[in-house]
Amino acid sequence: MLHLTLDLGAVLLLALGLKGLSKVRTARMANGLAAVALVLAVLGLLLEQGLTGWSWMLLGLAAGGGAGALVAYRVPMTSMPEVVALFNGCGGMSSLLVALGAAALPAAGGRAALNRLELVSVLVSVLVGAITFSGSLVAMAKLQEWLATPGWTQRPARHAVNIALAAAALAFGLAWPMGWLAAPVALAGITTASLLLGIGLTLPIGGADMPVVISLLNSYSGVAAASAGFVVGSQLLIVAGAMVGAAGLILTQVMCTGMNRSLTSVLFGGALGASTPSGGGGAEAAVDDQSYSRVTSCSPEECALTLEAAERVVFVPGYGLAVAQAQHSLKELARLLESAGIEVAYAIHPVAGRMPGHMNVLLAEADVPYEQLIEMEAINPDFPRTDVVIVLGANDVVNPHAKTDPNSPLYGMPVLEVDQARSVFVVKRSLGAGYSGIRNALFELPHTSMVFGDAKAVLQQLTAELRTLGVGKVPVTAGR
Amino acid sequence: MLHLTLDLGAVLLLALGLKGLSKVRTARMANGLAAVALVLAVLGLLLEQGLTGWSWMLLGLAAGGGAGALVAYRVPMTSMPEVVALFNGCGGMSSLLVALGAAALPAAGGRAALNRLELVSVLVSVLVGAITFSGSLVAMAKLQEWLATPGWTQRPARHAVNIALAAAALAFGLAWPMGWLAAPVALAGITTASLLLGIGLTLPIGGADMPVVISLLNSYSGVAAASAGFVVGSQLLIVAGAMVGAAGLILTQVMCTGMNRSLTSVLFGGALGASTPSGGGGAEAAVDDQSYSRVTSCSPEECALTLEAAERVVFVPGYGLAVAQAQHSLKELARLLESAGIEVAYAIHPVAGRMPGHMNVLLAEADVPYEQLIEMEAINPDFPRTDVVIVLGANDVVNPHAKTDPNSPLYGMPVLEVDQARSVFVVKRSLGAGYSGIRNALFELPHTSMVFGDAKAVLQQLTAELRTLGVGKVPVTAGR
Amino acid sequence: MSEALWVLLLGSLLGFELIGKVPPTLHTPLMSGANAISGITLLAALALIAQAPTPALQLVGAVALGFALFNVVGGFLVTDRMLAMFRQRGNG
Amino acid sequence: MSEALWVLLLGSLLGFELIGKVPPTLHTPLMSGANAISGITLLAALALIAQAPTPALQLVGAVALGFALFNVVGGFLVTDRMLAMFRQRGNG
Ligand SMILES: NC(=O)c1ccc[n+]([C@@H]2O[C@H](COP(=O)([O-])OP(=O)(O)OC[C@H]3O[C@@H](n4cnc5c(N)ncnc54)[C@H](OP(=O)(O)O)[C@@H]3O)[C@@H](O)[C@H]2O)c1
Ligand SMILES: NC(=O)c1ccc[n+]([C@@H]2O[C@H](COP(=O)([O-])OP(=O)(O)OC[C@H]3O[C@@H](n4cnc5c(N)ncnc54)[C@H](OP(=O)(O)O)[C@@H]3O)[C@@H](O)[C@H]2O)c1
Repeated sequence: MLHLTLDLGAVLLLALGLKGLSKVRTARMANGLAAVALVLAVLGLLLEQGLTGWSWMLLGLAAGGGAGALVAYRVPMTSMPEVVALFNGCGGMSSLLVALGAAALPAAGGRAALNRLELVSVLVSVLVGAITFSGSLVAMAKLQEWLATPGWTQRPARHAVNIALAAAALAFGLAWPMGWLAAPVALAGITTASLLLGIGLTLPIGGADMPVVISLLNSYSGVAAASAGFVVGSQLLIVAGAMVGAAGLILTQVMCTGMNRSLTSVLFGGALGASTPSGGGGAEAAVDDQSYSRVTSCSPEECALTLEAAERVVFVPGYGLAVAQAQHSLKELARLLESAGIEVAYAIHPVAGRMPGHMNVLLAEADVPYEQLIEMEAINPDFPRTDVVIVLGANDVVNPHAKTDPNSPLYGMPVLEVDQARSVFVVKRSLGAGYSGIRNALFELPHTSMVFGDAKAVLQQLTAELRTLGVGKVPVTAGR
Repeated sequence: MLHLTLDLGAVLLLALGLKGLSKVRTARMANGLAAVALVLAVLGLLLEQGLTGWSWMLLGLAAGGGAGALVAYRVPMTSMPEVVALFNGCGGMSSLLVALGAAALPAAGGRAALNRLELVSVLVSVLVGAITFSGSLVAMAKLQEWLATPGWTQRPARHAVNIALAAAALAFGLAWPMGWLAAPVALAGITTASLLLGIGLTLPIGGADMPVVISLLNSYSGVAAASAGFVVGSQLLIVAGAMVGAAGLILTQVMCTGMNRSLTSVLFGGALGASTPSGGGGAEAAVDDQSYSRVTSCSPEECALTLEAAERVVFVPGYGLAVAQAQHSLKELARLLESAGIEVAYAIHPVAGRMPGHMNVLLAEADVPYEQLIEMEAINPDFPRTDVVIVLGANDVVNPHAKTDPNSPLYGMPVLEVDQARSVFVVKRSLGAGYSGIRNALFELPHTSMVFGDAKAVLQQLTAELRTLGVGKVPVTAGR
Repeated sequence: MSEALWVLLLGSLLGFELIGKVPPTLHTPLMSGANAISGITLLAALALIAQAPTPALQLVGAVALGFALFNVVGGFLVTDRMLAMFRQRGNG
Repeated sequence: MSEALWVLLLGSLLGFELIGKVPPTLHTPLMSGANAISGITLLAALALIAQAPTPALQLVGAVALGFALFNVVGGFLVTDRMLAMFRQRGNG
C-alpha cells in the first residue's frame, strides 16, 4: 500500500514536472519536483524489495551519481547539448544492460522463464537501448567536432546499410526465443547490430540538426525505460517511460518546426550543406572566401566612430560569440553605450547558436537584463529605426538568402532582418560560412562592413576605443 | 485480447474526443469519435460477457435510446442548458441504480461478497449518483423557471441543513458495512439523504449560475461512473469516468472565470441579487420601475430615422432576443441595412443569454455570417466610431455599473461598452432588470432611448418603417 | 486493485490536461459532449443485467441501462445539433 | 499484463498532452529534464541487483545502476544549472 502510494505520488510529480518544465516561471521548481519523484520511486521500490545486494547498489549509486554530479558542475554552459547527449546515451546503456541481465536471469535461477510479452520487451529494450546509446555518443562526438560527417554517409547506400543492420537485429531477435542460436550469441548479435544501427542512423546527420536528433534519442530512451518496465513488471517505469517517450516526440516536433526542418528531412535527408566535406564542422573550407566580391571591411576604430554617433544599437549574438566566450565583453560595451544615453537591445534568433536557447543562456551568464533580449518576431519591425546593428559571430540567422533564394537550404527559415538597419557591422574572423555552410549575401551589401577578428578581441577594442573617444566619461551606473 | 483492444481503442477515441471538443474546427468530429468510442466499449463488453439477459438489455436500450433521441431532436435550441441538466441527472440516476443493484447482488447469489474497495465504491456511487440526479433536476427546474429560489435557502441555516444531510448520508454509509442496520434500510437511508443533499446544495443557487452548477454536476457524474467502474471492475469505466470528472472540473473553472465568479461564491454564496425575492427568476419585481428617472423612450419610427442616417450599426443581442425568438427578424433588418450600404456588426458578450455560446447558437440559426459576430474584446474599442447601437433584450452585459460601481454584484465583469457609441437604443419590454436583478444606469444616459416592446415586434416594425422610408429600394442581395 | 488506482490517477491527469483553453462558444457543447461520455455507466448496467440472478435485479439493471442510454444518445445528438450550427456557419 | 497496456496507453497520452507550446528558450532544459526522468530505469537496475543470483549478474545490475544514476543525477543538476540562469535573470 505504501509502495503503491509512493509510486502514484511519483507519477503525479513527474507529470507536474514535465508540465512545469515547459513554462519559464515554473521550470526550475518542476525540475526539482521530477527529482523528488525519482527519490520517491526508489524509496518505494526499496521498501518493497528490501536491500538485498545493497553493496552493489551503493557501488552503482556512488560511481554513477558521483560522476554525474561532477560532469554536471564541470561542463561549460556552451557544451550543454553534448552533455545532454552523453547523459542520454548512458540512460540507453542502462536499459540495455538491464534487459540483458533480465534475459540471463531465468537461466541463472533468478526468476521464472520469461513470458511472451516479457520476451518482446527484452528485445525492445536491447534494440532501443543500444540505438540510444551509440546514437547519442555519435551525436555528442559530432557536436564536439570530434567526428566529421564521412562522405559516403551522404550517399543513398547508407539507407541500404541501415536496413541491413535493422534486418540483422530483427533476425537475431527472432533467433533468440526460437532457440535457433544460443541465447548469449543471439543477444550479442542483436546488441551489436543495434549499436551499429544507432551509429548508422546518426552519423549521416549534420551537426546543425543534432539537437533535434538528441531530442529524438531522448524520446527513445523513454521507450527503452517503458519496455524495461514490462520486463521487471513495474507500472511506474512503464508510465514514466511512456510519458518521456511521448513528451520527447512532441518536443522533437516542436524543435523541428522552430528550425524550419521536417523530421524526415532531418533523419533521412543528410547533412545541410553536405556537398562540402565538412558538413558538420563549421566554417572552414565550406565556402571559398573568393566567392565574395564587393566586401567592405573596417577596423574597430571606424566602427567605434559610427557607434558613438548612434542613438539605437542592436547586437545580434550568434554561435561565434559563444565560441569566443565574449559575453562579458559584450555586456561591458553595452553598459558603456548605455551610460552615454545610447539605446541598446539584443536580437535573439530562436536557433542562434548550437542549441535552443543558447543565446539566452549565454547572455544570462553575463547578467544582461532580460528586457533587453528581444525575440526575432518582436525586433524585426524595429530594424528600420535602428542606427547600428552589430552582428557578433552570427551568420545563418542573419542570412537574407533565407528570404530571397528558394534554392538555399535555409529558404523559408525566418531570419533577423538586419539589412533594414542604417548600418551593419559583422564581427567574425573571416568570410567563412556558418553552420549551414552557405554564403551570406549580407556581407556584400553596401551598408555592411566586416570587422574581422575574434569576437571578444573586437569587442574589447571597441570598448577601449569608445573610452578614448570620451564616451561615457561621467560613468553613470546604468542598472544592475 | 480483442476486448482489451476495443477498450484501449475506446479510451484513445474518448481522449481525442474530449480534446477535439475544445476546438471549433474539430468539435463536431470529436463528438462523433466519442460516440464511436462508446459503441466500441459496448461491443467489447458484450463480446466478453455474452448476451445473457438480452431482452432486458434491448428493453433498456430501446426505451432510453428512443427517449434520448426524441428529446434531443425536439428540444428548442434555447433550452439547451435545461436539457443537458436533464441528461446529466439521468446519468447520475443510472450510476445510483447500478450501485444499488451491485449492493444487492451478493445476497441474491449473483456474485461474491464485496471487498472493502468495492464497498467504498458502491457508497461513493450511491452518494454522488444521487446528488447528481436530484441536483441536476433542480437545476433544470430553475432554468425552466418552474422553481424559484425560496427565501430561507438564502439564510446561513441552509449550511446547517446541508451539513446535517451529509452527516446522515455518511452515517448510513457506515451503518451498512458495519451491519448496524439491515442493508436495504441503510442503502435507502443513504440514498434519501443524498437525494435531499443534492436538492439542498442546488436550490440556493441563482438561475444565472446554473450553467456552472450543471458543469460541476457533470463532473460529478464522471466521478459516479468511475466509482461504478470500481464496483464492476472495469478499467475502461474508471478511465472514462476519471477523464470526464477531471475535464468537467476544468470546464467549471473556465466557465466561472468567464462569468467573473469564483466557484466557492457560486456554490456557497447564494443567488445573485438574492436580497429580492425572485433572485432566480428574471425581471419582474426585482427592481422598481420607479427607481429610474430621466429615461427617454421613443417609438420604432424615430429609431428608424436615426438608423437610416447611420453609417455603422452594431446590434447587441441578449437573452431577450432568444426569448422573443427574434433572430430571423434581426437578420432581415440587418440585410436591409446592408443593402443600403450601412455597415452592420453584432457584439457578442461571452455570457450573454443563459448559456455559454447562447448568442452564437441563436444567430447561427438565422444564418448570420460568422465574420459579423464580434467578440467583446474585439468590438469594445470600436464603439466610439459606431453611430447606432441597438441593444436587443440584453441588459446585464451592457450594464456600465459593472465598471463603475464596486458594490454591484456585476462589479469587475467585463461588459460591452455601448455607452461609447453616438446613440443607443435599448429594445426591451419594460424597465425590468436582467438576470442579476440590478438596475442599469445605461437606460438613463442622455444618448440612450428605450424602445419598449417585444424584440421581435420592434424589429419587424423597424424593418417595415425603413422600407417605407425607401431604404434599400433597389434590393441588392448582399449575400454571403 | 492496484491497477485500478493507476488508471484512476492517469485518467484524471489526462482529463485535466485535455481541456485547455476552450472558447466560450464551445462551453455548452463541450459540457454536453462530456456529459454524454459520462453515460458510459451503461457498461456497468449491462454487466449488472448479465450477472443478475433475479428478474427484479435484471429490471433494476434495465432501468439503469435506460437512464444511461437516455444520457448517451440524447447527449451526443444534442451536442451534434449544436455543433452543426457552428459548422454551417464556419463553412458557409 | 492487461493493466500494463492500460498504463502504457494512458502514460503516452499524458506525455503527449503535457508538452504544449514550449518557448524556444526552454527546449534545451526541457530536453535535459525529460532525459533525466528517463533515467528511471534505475528502478529496473535495482530490481535486477536484488534478484540476481550470481555476482556476475549483480555486477551487470550495478553497472546498469551506475549508468542510470549518471543520467539521473547529472541530468537534473545540469537542468537546474541552466534554469538557474533564467531565474536569476527573470527576477533580478
Ligand atoms: N540553436 C539551435 O538549436 C541550433 C542547433 C543546431 C544547429 N543550429 C544551426 O546553427 C546555426 C546558428 O546560426 P548562427 O548565426 O548563430 O551561427 P552560424 O551561422 O553557425 O555562424 C557562426 C559564425 O561565427 C563565426 N565565429 C566562429 N568563431 C568565432 C569567434 N571566435 N569570433 C567571432 N566569430 C566567430 C564563424 O565565422 P568565422 O569562422 O568567419 O569566424 C561563423 O560564421 C543555424 O544554421 C542553426 O540552424 C542551431
Ligand atoms: N451565458 C451564460 O452562460 C449565462 C448563464 C447563466 C446566466 N448568465 C447571466 O445572464 C445574464 C445575461 O445577460 P443578458 O444581457 O443577455 O440578459 P439579461 O441581463 O438577463 O437581460 C435580459 C433582458 O431581456 C429582456 N427581455 C426579456 N424578454 C424579452 C422580449 N421578449 N423582448 C425583448 N426583451 C426581452 C428583459 O427585460 P424586460 O423584461 O424589460 O423585457 C431583460 O432585462 C448575465 O447576468 C449572465 O451572467 C449567463
